[in-house]
Formats: sequence, C-alpha cells, structure tokens
Amino acid sequence: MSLESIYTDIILENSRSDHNRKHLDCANCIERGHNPSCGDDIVIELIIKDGTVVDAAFTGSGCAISQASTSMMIDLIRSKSVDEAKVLADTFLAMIKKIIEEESDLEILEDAIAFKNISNMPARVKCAVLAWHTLKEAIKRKQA
Amino acid sequence: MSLESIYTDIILENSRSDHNRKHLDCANCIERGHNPSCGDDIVIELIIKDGTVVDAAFTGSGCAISQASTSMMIDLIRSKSVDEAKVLADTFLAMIKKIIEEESDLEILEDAIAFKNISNMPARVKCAVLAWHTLKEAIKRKQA
Amino acid sequence: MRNFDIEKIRNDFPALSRYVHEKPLVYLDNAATTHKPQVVLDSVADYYRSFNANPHRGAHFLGVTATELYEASRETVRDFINASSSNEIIFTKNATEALNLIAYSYGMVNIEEGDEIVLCISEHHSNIVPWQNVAKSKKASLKYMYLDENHTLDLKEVYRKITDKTKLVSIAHMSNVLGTIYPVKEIVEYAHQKGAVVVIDGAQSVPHMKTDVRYIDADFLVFSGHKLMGPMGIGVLYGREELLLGMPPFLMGGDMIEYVEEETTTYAELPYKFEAGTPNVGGAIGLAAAIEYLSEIGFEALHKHEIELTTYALKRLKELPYVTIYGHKNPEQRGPVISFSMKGCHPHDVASIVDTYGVALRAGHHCAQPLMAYLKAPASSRISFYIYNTIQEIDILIDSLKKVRKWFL
Amino acid sequence: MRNFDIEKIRNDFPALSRYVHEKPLVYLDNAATTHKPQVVLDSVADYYRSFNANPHRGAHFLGVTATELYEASRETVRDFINASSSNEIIFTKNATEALNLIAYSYGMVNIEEGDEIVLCISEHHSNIVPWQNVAKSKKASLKYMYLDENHTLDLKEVYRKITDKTKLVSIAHMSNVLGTIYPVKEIVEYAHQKGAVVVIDGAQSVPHMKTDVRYIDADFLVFSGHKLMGPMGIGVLYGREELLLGMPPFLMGGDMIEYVEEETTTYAELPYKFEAGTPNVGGAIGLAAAIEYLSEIGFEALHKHEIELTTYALKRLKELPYVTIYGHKNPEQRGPVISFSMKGCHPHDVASIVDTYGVALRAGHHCAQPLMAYLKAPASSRISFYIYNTIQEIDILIDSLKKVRKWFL
Ligand SMILES: Cc1ncc(COP(=O)(O)O)c(C=O)c1O
Ligand SMILES: Cc1ncc(COP(=O)(O)O)c(C=O)c1O
Repeated sequence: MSLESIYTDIILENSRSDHNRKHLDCANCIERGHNPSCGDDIVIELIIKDGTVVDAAFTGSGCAISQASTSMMIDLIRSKSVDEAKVLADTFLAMIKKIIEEESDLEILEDAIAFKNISNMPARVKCAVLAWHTLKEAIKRKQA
Repeated sequence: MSLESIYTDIILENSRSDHNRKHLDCANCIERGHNPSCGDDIVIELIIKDGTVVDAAFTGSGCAISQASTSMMIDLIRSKSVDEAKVLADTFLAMIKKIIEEESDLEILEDAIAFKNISNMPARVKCAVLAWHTLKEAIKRKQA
Repeated sequence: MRNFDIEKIRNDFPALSRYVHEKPLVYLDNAATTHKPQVVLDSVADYYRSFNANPHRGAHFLGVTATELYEASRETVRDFINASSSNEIIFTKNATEALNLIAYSYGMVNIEEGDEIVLCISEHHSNIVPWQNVAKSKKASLKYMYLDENHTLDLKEVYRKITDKTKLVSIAHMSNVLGTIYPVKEIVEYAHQKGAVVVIDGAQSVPHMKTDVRYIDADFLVFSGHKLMGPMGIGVLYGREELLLGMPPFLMGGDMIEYVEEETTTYAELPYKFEAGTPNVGGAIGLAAAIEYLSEIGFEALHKHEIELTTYALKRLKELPYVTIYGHKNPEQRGPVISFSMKGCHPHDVASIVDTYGVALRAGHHCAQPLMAYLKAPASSRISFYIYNTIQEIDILIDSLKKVRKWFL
Repeated sequence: MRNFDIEKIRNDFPALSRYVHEKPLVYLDNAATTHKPQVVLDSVADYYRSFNANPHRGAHFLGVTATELYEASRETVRDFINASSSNEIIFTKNATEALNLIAYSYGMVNIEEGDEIVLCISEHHSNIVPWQNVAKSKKASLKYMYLDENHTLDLKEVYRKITDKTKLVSIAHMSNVLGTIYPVKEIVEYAHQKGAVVVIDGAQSVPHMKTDVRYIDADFLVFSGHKLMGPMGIGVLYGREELLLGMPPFLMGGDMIEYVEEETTTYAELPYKFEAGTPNVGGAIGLAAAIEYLSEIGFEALHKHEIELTTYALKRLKELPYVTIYGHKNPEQRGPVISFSMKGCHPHDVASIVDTYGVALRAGHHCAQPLMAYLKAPASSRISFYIYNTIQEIDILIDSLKKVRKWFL
C-alpha cells in the first residue's frame, strides 16, 4: 500500500478546505454522524426544497479522511435532486466495498473517486464512509 | 506409585468394617464433615465425659479411604482423653503433610499409619483427612 | 468429509501419546474437557507470534489484523451454528459466563414475581444456580422437569411443567451425566406457544452434533470452546438479535461503549455491547481452528464413530454383573457419555485405581447434584468419548474395572 | 536481577522480529497489549500438550496435575503482589471483569442511596461504567477528582472529594493516557480514615512497577495478564479476604458451589466462590510464566530502562515545535506512556501514516472519554513502551512523525 494512493493531493486539499464548514440559516434537514470508536463527529445540514438539495454544509471534527470526504460530498450534492444524492451515496459506498469497480460507473462521483483505494487502509474505511451514511440517514428521515 | 501402598489390606478391611458405623444414644458432641467436591459426607458422634471420649461412632458415606480413615480414627480415640484425641489428630494431619516422618513419632497412630503414603495420590488426601478435621472441629466446638 | 482415519486423527493430538503412571494415557473424560489438536495450538501461537494486538482500537497493522482475525472467528462460529447474523454471536470466557449473562441481562429484567422458570432436573450447576438467583431475587418460582425410567424426558412432563406462567425454559441439549439427548426442538415449539423464551445449554451437545439454532428456533444457546478441542477461556453466547437488542449490557467497560460522559454512557452496537474489556482474541482464533478441524472430519463421521464406541462400551459394561449403567439403553438416543456405578466400590476409588492403569475417567457428582439426589446416587463414575477414542481403549477400561473389582472382593 | 541485555530480550519475543509494510515493526502500543515472550507461549502449549484437564474435579493424573499447575499459578500471582493468602487471588478473564465483579458483588450490596463513589477523571471506561451503573441503581452519586495543570492529582483534591459520605474510591494506579502515577498509598490512607474502601486499577501499573497490596493497603486490586506479557483471557482480582468473605458470588455455576439442591445452594470457599465454570488454566499458567519472566529481569532494571526511554522520547518530542505533550513533564513521575497531539494532523491520520513506516501507536480516546473531554482533546496519539523497546525505535518514531508533518504542510 502506498500512502500516496490514500493521502492524495485532492484529499489533503479538501481536508483543509473550509468552504463547506458552516451552519446554514434555514437548514430543514440536519443529521449527526459519528464513529464513537475513533471520535469522528460531524453534523450535516441540508436545505431541501421540492426534492432538490438547494444548499448543504457541515460542521464537526475528525481526521483528514472524514473531513475531506464530507466536504467533497457536500460539493457534489449541492443543487442535485434528492434522488441523485441517494444514487451518489449508494455509488460511493459500493465503490468502497468494491462492488462497483468500473471507472465509467464511478464517474458521477467526480473527485470523490479519490477514496477508491481507502479499503487498502481498513482502519480508515469508517472515516471515509461516515458522511455518506449520514446523508442516507438524513434523506431517509426527511422522507419518512 | 503402587496401589498396594495405598489400598493396603488394613485400609480395605477397615473400609468394609461396620462396627463403628452406628448412632450413639447419648452422644453429646456431633459433627458433620464433608468434601463437597467429591461427596464424602460423614457425621461423627462422641460421648465426652470428664474430658474423656467415652464412646464414639460415625455414619455417612464415601470412598474406601474416607470410610477406613474414619473407622480407624474412631477405634483409636475411644476411651482416650480429649487432649490425647487432639494430639492424635494433629499427629495424623502432620503425617499426611509429611511434617512428621519419623516412624517412632507416628507409633501412637497405630494402624492409621497405613495412610502414610496417601500423599502419593494427591486427589485422595482430602478423603483421608476428612474425619480428623471433623474431630478437631468437634472438640473445638465442645470446648468453646 | 475426510476419510475417518483414527490413527491419523490421534496423531493430531499431542496429549494422546503421553504416558501416565508408565501406562499409555486412555483419556475418557471428554465431557469435562477435550484435548487439542496441534493445529489449534499452532493457530493460537501463530496469532501471538505474528499479529498479537488489542482489536477494535488500532489503526496500526497489527490492530487491524487482530480485529479481522477476531471477527473472522466470530463468523466461523456463526456459520457453525447457522445463526442469521454475527451480531448474534457473543464471545464469553465459557458457557457458565454465557448463562450468567442471560440470567442477569435477560432474566433479572424480564422475570417478575409469580413467573416460572423451568429447568430439567439433570441440569449442570451452571444452568441451575444462576436461575435460583433470579428466582430468589424476583420471587419467581423454579420448576424442574423430571426424567422417566429411561432417564429421558417424556414430552408429557414438558407439557405438564411448561405453563402460561412460564417465562423462561433453560435446558441442556445433552446431559453431561446421562448422555441423554433431549427433544429441544419440541420443547422450544411448546414453550414458544406458551410465550416463554428458551435457553439451550449446548456445552455437551455442540461438540458432538450439528447444531442449527434456526432449525431448533432457540432463543439463546451457549457452549464452551474447551469441550470442542478449543482452548480454555473462550465460550459462546448465541442470542436472537431481537432479544439481545432489548437487553441491557452485563459486563461494562472498554469496547462496549459508544459515548462515556461523566454521568452517563451510551452503549455500542451488537455484538460489542456484551463484550467488555480486551477480548480473548487468541481464544477465539483457537476455537475457530477447532471448529474448522471438526468440520473437516464432519459430524456424520464423528457420529458414526461415537455410536460405535458407545454401543461397544455399553455392551462391554453390561458384561460386568456388578456394574449399573445410568441413562438410556439405546445408544442412538444418547451422546457418548456413560455414567455407571460398581457394587461395593465407591466411584472415587474406581477413578483412583483405574488411573494407575492410565485410564482417566471422572467420579463424583459431575456438577449435577440435583440429578444425583434424584437418582439417589451421591456419586457415579463417568466415561465420555470423543473423536480420538478407540475400541481398544474401551477394552483397557474394562480390564481395569475388573482389576478394581478384585481389590474390593 | 539478570543483566539487562536488550538484544537478548528482544530475541525472546517472536513478534518483534516481524516486518509491517516491509518495515521492521516498531511496536509502541504496549499500554493496549504487550507481546509475549516465547517462554510464555511454550508454557501454555506445553500445558495443553501434556496436562490439559479440567481442574478441581478429577481424581485422574491429568486432572490432579492441572489443578496443581493452576494453583501454583495462583501462588505465583499471590507472591508477585504480596497478598497474604492465595484465597485473595481470583482469576478473571481480564481487568474489566474483575472491576465488574467488585461493582456487582461489593458495590451493589454495600452502596446505598446518598452514598458517594469517588473516581479520578482519568479513569479507563472499565473503571467508570460499572460505577455509573452502581450509582444509578443505588441512587448514589459519582464524584470525580480532577487533575492539576501538571496532569497529576493534587492531594488537596483528594481531601476535597473524599468525604464521610464516600463509600468507595476507585482509581487507576497509573493513567493509560497520561502515564501519571497517582499517590495511591496516600489516597488509601485518607479514604480508610473516612471509612471508604479503595479499588486500585492496576491494569497499567502492575506490569511496570512492584505492586505490594499490603504496603499500599489496597482493599481491591485488578489487572490483566495480556498487558504483562501474558496471554489474553486471563486477569486477576485481588481482594482482602475479609471483604471477599462477606461478598455474595458474582458468576454462578460449576466449581463455585458447595451443595446444590433444587431450590438452594451453598457456596464454595475462597477463592473458588468467585470462579464459576471451567477456569482458563492455560491462561493462568501463561500469566505465571510471564510473571516469572518479568521477575527474572526485575523491576529495578525494567524501571531504569523505561525511564531512559521515556526521558529520551520526551526530549525528542519536545524538539518538534508542532507537538503538544500531555501529562507530567518529569519522567520520574510517570509511567512509560506519552500522549501527544500534532498541530494540523488528526491523531488518526498520524497513526495511519506512521503505520506505513512500521510504527504501531495508538490514536483515539484510549477508552478514557471523560478525560479527553476534560482535556478538551477529542483524541490524541499515544506511545507506550515496555521492556523490549529501544532508543533506536524512538528515533524511527520521530522520523516518521516528521514525515507525517510533511504530508500536512
Ligand atoms: C487503566 C486501565 N484499566 C482497565 C483496563 C481494562 O483492561 P482489560 O481490557 O484488559 O479488561 C485498561 C486497559 O485497557 C486500562 O488501561
Ligand atoms: C451441560 C453443561 N453445561 C454447562 C457446563 C459448564 O461449562 P463451563 O465449565 O465450560 O462453563 C458444562 C461443563 O462443565 C456442562 O457439561
């Protein structure tokens, strides 16, 4: 396993980027996600209108992997429909589990493809998927 | 270890002998002794008058070692003073623990010397000493 | 299924080649604990030599690998008893801890004044004392199912004792004294109709017969690794997920928590909720290796071998007129466990004397005093077989029993 | 005391010669669990190969020998912590079970509404959650002693928190996060004046320093074998005989009973009253072998070595301006455990990255969330040394931390 395949420039950059780290004034869908065993703890906030994620943001703390993954997810789902967001989450999780391996099937994840190799670092898989599980949970609750 | 050194004729004979196995009408000192782990369970009955063990007997069940040891003890202490009985018990227990090894010091135990080798069969030491511990307990309680 | 080659199997077990009192060891105390094949010892030692780490906590390679090995062992156990989910497999130190866990976390919580707990009279102390404690604390009553003249359990007795008041039934699948195999599937079915949950004590049965928790429809099942060729210090609690989810934790501490604050704590998910403290990873790996060893031989071959041994032993014992055999006469109705008494010789003397001929058997109450009281036998001698025992060993046993008899004539 | 030859010692531990990610393993996670010397692995395997049996029950040779070996291990532990009697040594599966045993059998019985239980804020979850449970059940209150700016415990805080209402104080002798060694003898003395009993969590201290329960005057002491070069699945509870005698049993079942009748049971004598079910004989033997290995080296030599490592590590870490070290600055006031954080790098990233250089360290809350909340550090990185670590390993650590830093610049 090479570190370069995990701590890629794009992940490191996103882990430092703070542009999605904020509260949203009119968030109507807020979900906390956490990995008690390692302490990663995030809250994602969404504004969902007419089936579209109008805006999204997050707060919280954790390792570079979890923070980058969260921020990249937020970038990706902003302005997407809720159904598209769900497909993105499922695709991301399937990529991590190596259920989907074709590059072409992963294209929709854009930069988040960078997490493809995280399963080579098993202890960190939980960090990478935290935001995406939280998103799925948020949508499920919103729709319930 | 040879079985002959443990299951000696004298022990086997005494284990079968029933002459001390009875209740005493006027027993004034009764004590139960048991090894829960193997199920040996005896009751010794004593008639103590003016510091003398006037009569003694036992009931109960257990293995050949425990039954022989009990019966031989009863034979030995009958008509002895309580103090002598105590010395006998201490001597017997010291013999088993190999604290006393000199034949001459063990003579007072008469036939009960036959248990000298029981420590070669560690699982059975408890059976051999049961009656003697019970006797000491009985005397202690009587004198308390 | 691999060819059942007894010589080859015996060679897998280093302890079996040893001598005792200058005689070859004839080990007939398998209901107490079994010997371990070299593969089990190796798998444990290899773990310590190569991967030893505290699982679930480490981002480092050894920690990750220890976690994977530990969870793979859990999956091996899950598959072995056909549980639906590995969340239903809790590692404990032995069957006794598993029974106590159920008694504390399920019994103490769900059993109320006036409720009834039903056991069989032949239970092992580990499946009695925890329930006495629950019954006493909760003012519930304890009822025993008694045996018939074949030393087996008539379903009529089951229907008599399990009533609408019964909240819990706990029963060994196989008696460690009589070898009797109880009709647990029928008992579970009836108990469920009455609204009771059923605990199966598989300490004796799981090593000898295919156990399918879903087929039996057991609510809980417990067993110990050391009776199944695994190391000491590892046991298993199976519980239906739905029940485990509703139970409070038992042991508390590291690894079973989610968040700990000064005053309050939230608990981890299954199965970790019930596994406090550093787990016995080496033990779990050894148990998994034992299960794999057993599975390679297969229950079918094992059963065939054990029936052969039991049938032969019953036949030979019956030839001795001074021997009384307890338990069912039909070898198909029992596991490879035979208790007996010898006229004129106390079981402890029997055990000590045959020991000098190299024969290891057990004497006493076998941790089943209520059964012994019921049988009016304060103690018995017990032989019990496993995969590696032979017909020749039974011949040595019978010869040594004849010698015992001579001492007491 | 044998000559302290680090090369020779390292050769005793097979795991230390392994490679991780093609780099030599640098194992700095000893506070989580330690590696095992070959003698420990051998003593366990030898037991299984030659003597394996269920102790306390057999009249046969293997059973007798297993009992002797098990009891000899108990005596080794007794001598190691200088207890008065081997009746005071109870084998458990780990320190966590031992703490739970005290909480259930002593705490639940003796602590009443309005009483106070006093802990230190740096306790491990295993020494917090059982007491939260007692406090909640009994409507008692839980009070924490907080640390001063040196991350140690000022006796003034002890005098403030332990009051006439205090029934029980439970404190680790050494913190598993900060390495702080607490003044347990003084705490015991003061608590005893106030009529409270004191539990010492020796999980971290016992492996590193001579522990004399009579000198400390501890009421209870617990520790785990696996942090002391012993196998997993074995731990120890020491309790003063007088206290143990008065306590009801915890786990119930085989071996801890005297007589079992259908409705009632009388319990065995100490220490068996607290050891239900088949004990981990192999584990106890392995622990005794580890204690003997440790005793041969001697605490004096060990301490000298560990102080050297800790001093050097603190010095080298201080050279890195982006590193913040927790805990006491003086190596003499702490055990060989150092927690730290690195500016701009989360501890989990630190752990993952140094792992690729072969360095095993721990990241997270170290099962001490209340302490981490108190320190306002959700997680930290932790290194911890034992007998076999070297100065060169610290150099490798420092180099790897510098590389971590580069990733995040
Ligand atoms: C201070 C302290 N107490 C208790 C424990 C619990 O030990 P175990 O997990 O072996 O039960 C640990 C170790 O994890 C510890 O460091
Ligand atoms: C039927 C039965 N249940 C429970 C147990 C307890 O098992 P352990 O001592 O391994 O906890 C045993 C064995 O001793 C047993 O035979």
